[in-house]
Amino acid sequence: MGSVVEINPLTRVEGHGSVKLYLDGSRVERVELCLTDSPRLFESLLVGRSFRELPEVICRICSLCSTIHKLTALLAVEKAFGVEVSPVTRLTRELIAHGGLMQSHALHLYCLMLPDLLELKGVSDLATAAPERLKAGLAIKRVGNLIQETVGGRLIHPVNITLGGLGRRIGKKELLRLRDELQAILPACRDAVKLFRTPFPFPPLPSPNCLALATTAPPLSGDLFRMSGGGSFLVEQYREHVIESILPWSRAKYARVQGEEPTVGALARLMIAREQGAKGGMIETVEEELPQGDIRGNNLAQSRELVQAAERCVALIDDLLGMERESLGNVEVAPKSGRGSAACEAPRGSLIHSYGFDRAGFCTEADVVTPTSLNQGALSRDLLALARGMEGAGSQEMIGALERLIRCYDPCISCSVHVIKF
Amino acid sequence: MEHAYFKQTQLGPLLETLRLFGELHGPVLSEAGVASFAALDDLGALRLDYGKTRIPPKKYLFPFREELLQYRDGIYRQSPLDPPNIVLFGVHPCDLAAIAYLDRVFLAERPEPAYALRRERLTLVGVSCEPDDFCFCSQPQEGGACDLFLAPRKDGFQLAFAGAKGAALAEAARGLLSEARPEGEMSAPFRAIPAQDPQLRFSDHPLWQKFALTCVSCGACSVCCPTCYCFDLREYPSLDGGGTRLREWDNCLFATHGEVAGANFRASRLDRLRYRFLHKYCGFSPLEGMSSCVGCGRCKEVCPVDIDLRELCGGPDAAAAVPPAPLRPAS
Amino acid sequence: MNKPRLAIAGLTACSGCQLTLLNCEEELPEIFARFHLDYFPMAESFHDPQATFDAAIVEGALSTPADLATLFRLRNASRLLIAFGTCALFGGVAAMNNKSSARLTLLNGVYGEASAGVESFPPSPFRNFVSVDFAITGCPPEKSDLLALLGALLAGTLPPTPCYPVCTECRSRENLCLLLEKNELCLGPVIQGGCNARCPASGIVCEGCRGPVREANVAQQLALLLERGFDAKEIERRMSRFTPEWDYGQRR
Amino acid sequence: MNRTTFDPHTPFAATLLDRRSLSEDTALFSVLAEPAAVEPLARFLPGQFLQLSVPGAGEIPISPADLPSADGTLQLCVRRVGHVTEHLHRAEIGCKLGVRGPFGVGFPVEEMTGRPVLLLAGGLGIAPLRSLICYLLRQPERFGEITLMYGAKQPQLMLFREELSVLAAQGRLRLYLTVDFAPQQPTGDFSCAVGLLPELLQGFVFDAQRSYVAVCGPPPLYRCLMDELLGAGVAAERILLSLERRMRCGIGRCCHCALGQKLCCIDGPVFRLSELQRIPEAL
Ligand SMILES: Cc1cc2nc3c(=O)[nH]c(=O)nc-3n(C[C@H](O)[C@H](O)[C@H](O)COP(=O)(O)OP(=O)(O)OC[C@H]3O[C@@H](n4cnc5c(N)ncnc54)[C@H](O)[C@@H]3O)c2cc1C
Ligand code: SF4
Ligand code: SF4
Ligand code: SF4
Repeated sequence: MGSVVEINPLTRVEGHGSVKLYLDGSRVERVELCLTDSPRLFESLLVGRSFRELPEVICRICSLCSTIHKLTALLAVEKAFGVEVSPVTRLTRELIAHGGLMQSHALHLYCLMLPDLLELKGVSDLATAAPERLKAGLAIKRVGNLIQETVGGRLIHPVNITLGGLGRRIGKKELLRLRDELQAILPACRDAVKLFRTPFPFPPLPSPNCLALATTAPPLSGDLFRMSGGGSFLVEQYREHVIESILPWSRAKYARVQGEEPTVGALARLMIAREQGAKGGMIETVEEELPQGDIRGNNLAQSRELVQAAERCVALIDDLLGMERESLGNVEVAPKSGRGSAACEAPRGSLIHSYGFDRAGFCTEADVVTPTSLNQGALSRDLLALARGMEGAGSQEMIGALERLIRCYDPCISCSVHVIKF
Repeated sequence: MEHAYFKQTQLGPLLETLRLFGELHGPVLSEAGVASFAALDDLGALRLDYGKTRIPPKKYLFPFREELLQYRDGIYRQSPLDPPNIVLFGVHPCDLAAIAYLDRVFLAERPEPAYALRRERLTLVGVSCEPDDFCFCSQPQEGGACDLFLAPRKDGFQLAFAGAKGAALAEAARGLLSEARPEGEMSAPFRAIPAQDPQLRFSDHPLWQKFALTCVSCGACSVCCPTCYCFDLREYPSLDGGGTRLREWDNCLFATHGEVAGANFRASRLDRLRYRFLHKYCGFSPLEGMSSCVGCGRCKEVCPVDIDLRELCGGPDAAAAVPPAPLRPAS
Repeated sequence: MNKPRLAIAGLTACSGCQLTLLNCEEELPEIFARFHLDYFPMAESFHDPQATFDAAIVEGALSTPADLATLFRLRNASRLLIAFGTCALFGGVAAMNNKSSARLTLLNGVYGEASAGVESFPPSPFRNFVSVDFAITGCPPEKSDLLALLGALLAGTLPPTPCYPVCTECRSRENLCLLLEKNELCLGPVIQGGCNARCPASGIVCEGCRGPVREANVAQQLALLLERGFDAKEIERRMSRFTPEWDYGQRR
Repeated sequence: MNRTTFDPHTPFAATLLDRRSLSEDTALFSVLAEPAAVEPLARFLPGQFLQLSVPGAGEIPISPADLPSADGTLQLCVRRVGHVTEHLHRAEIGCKLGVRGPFGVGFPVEEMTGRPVLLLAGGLGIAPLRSLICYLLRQPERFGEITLMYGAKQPQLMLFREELSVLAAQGRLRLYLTVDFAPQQPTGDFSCAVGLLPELLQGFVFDAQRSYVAVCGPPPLYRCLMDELLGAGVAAERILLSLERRMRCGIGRCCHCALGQKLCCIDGPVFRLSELQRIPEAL
């Protein structure tokens, strides 16, 4: 007898989604992951808008990643028009990108994930069950946000980072304050690595095909993608390598890269870095803890990235303080017809923006490939593997495990449902 | 009133001396290029040729937004307030006159404790100025309430001081000063819009309709006016069961200004402009018959649609000489 | 003190309003202690479908039958319905082309042939369908506005909502006026303040994320911008970014 | 150093003692102010107002409906119309409130000594006039005849009617009641005229040359009544009106309550018609 177990809505993830598990007796036949956020059709909305408006509109795709969306859009537009920004701008942008990463990872780890580790139903129970841990996590998140607000002028949907430069330069006092705050939370970031070390006791999961920018953190943006196993391609040529299709049950597109279902995000960044020969504390901890290297290591990788980001921010601030005498150097952006593609490492993984413009700078086509649509295939695959590995378990137990697996991926559904066809 | 003279080269040392009396603030250019009064951490930032600041010195006495009261368990208390001593350097005569006006409002009967405390800790150093295109107080003058007043002279400044605070400042700076007899006008006539006939608010001047149609109610005119002081009080409960009552600058050109439950006593923009005219140029009880316009011209300068209520009563040309105001102590 | 029961949910939106709650890092422990977050899928698992609430704080515009069903359910289950953010209040970015393009065209642009299966209508604000008891504006909303609401809910009231335009706070911060002094297309005069003029304080024009201020003199703002040489189409595009429903003739 | 202790903005603490419903949306609140407030409250003159704070909601001006008692108990008759009043109506007995005041100019009771007094109340306007009635009745020998004409929309909305009828029956007050609408069914044993206050006034014979007239009610009422009163020969100086404006501070600073160049909070809320005739926007 066939039956269906449904998890609806998915909770403690950003956006709306559900999972359907099709069973035949106790045998798991298939798993459907539905990402069901209402479509907002950004790609269509952008067509006909001026290049100036584009980054301001597209950042509204998603609040958690608004900073990196805005940055990627700025880079894509600037690439289309051949604009090079000043060093002050570049460093300031990188600073806010790391701030965004810290706030996003801290939110995911401490508010959405930690309740799983402690068998709680949500963040509000943490306030009574583990108040100190919650506070430590919120302190990290607060500093990430402080960076975003100080540098971006607004907590979400930053305004101060603009085409060709910055609205205003971040003052010395503000930078010093950020540095103090960052240094104060570094110990908490290091504790996070211990806290999120233990993987869920799941049956073995498939090994991921990792995908990340070759120049991962820092500076969170780059021109070349690498895949585990040695594959690589240029961001500009992503269309030849990233093939998207629509699944009848989901509003997010499902992407294959070079024929594989890629995994992107903190873990992928780490693995790619390792393959490129990187060494150091971060790589080793993860190898030690997660010999099999499956997605359960993602949270650990995220917590390592918290440390890395905080340290990098301090370095960036020192660099910026050293450039106090240099001018802001905003660059005029003049439109011309053409196309620009850019990629960044968003907190959840590789993000690609690509826009075409007419001569006056009006957008003729827009394409956004988000980490969650890149991850969708791998996530479905892992869900099926996990469900099969747990065949015979009670449905509550199964649901619990599947939800946890989904949270390992830290999906961001709002972004994912707004990808364009071309 | 006493007079003295000091050399241009002594300006720096004089400013350093003033620091002994509190945080030194003065006109500077912000990063965006806006003249404003701010802390003079670095004396090099001082811009004595500043024209006028965007926001007048009223911000030191009556901040845009402040917490007035707190309540806990239903009992209201004054919010703690301990403003620093501030020496505000380089205030122009029109702004000094405006402070004198605000003093009348807030320090008269039932003095306002927050204002009084800030006022007490504020030392004012005036400086005479060159009028720009927007001001119409055409004669620089001293006056209003200030402790020291400077007037540029050949190679230096003539300095006048008044009151106990002024005397103490002069005493502290004695080594920098030399005796001087008043030279030139230290108290020229002050020109501002004189009190107007309240009936003018109902005049059939065509500008009334034009203004009512074009004012965008942005509020800039009154935010930037050195004598506008309407305020709103609002109460915000907090998460811990207590709460606060805030005071914030209000503006007579907003629809809510005359609104009561179920009605509005100044429902149209025209009504509200009339109110503004009446308040600015005719005065409300107990300052009835007194114009509060000190002629700084900020309202006209910041208005996006170039509204200048003064045109209703003959324009800046109507500005009349006000008898010389003697320098008087600050409080 | 009794603990109010809250529902926090999102419709067609970016989750930014809900994130604003989670961004109150310093106040969160206090909030968790004083409210029951009985329905908050973004951060809480397990909820009771029969639950009723003292307040439902809902972000997003309405653009699908599922959105409508959620909103109706929360409206019925909650004593107060709070429209949270510009999308809920005015339609927001998802609605910006409501006046200029048909929904189907937009859908086709994204999903191609598959768009036939997507049920979607032009994103609309709550007030087109249900009564709203209170609103917090902003894209994103201000933390302080949310905290004021939560404080007031605990006290059994709703917070006061001042209505002055962005310019008022902008002037009070002594910013350079981008409209008058740099001739940039700033919407400050007609946009609801309360953000402390964040954007002009960074040297960036107000893009209007908080929607129209009460009694905006829209016609005059339009005249002013035209006079300053901006193109009518550009003005309209900019003004409709968060609010498609401007009455360009309004002077009031 | 800190702010001075006396702050005209800081309310005295007060406790809500009792709430008695008078009509669907109006109730009489007994409020006990803290001992420190007794002395300022003792200076209260009918017609003056207090600023009443409801913690968490805000502050509103209210004219007490009776003279403050010696221990500082206040009678406040408040209609539920919005934010603050709603919260007050829902407040629990025993909860804390705040009061400041008394503020403003009340009725010129000295000047009214020895004169007949005609009181005209429309709707909730009875509240401030009731404190004047209480004042007058405490020293009946000091004033001439006291007449109250009170109009309400419907009989159910007529506040204090038993109490007023008792006073009338005792001969301490001449009482005329009128309602705008006749009820379908008479409510209880209560009967009164049907019609508007100005109509009632038309047939009324009184000593217009000597009387003081105190009027309180909704703004449209004033316009009709003024013509009647002036026509009857009452001098504008002796026609006293209590006006309502938006008030924030109550002490002449926030400037919301201006009528012409006068401020309702410090020059009023009781004005002479002769003053108001010079202010086009007043009535
Ligand atoms: C001299 C005088 C005497 C009066 N005497 C009486 C009387 O005896 N009995 C009586 O019933 N009425 C009396 N009134 C009228 C009474 O003051 C109003 O009915 C009352 O102010 C309505 O307040 P509300 O908040 O309930 O109404 P709303 O319409 O909700 O609000 C009225 C005002 O309060 C503001 N407000 C809303 N929320 C807040 C907040 N959180 N904090 C601060 N302000 C807020 C609003 O902006 C609005 O301006 C008198 C008025 C005056 C001027
Ligand atoms: S500055 Fe001009 S447009 Fe703005 S409120 Fe004042 S008069 Fe109106
Ligand atoms: S910059 Fe914009 S918001 Fe600021 S005053 Fe000018 S028009 Fe208003
Ligand atoms: S200045 Fe304008 S765009 Fe910026 S936050 Fe405020 S309302 Fe939004």
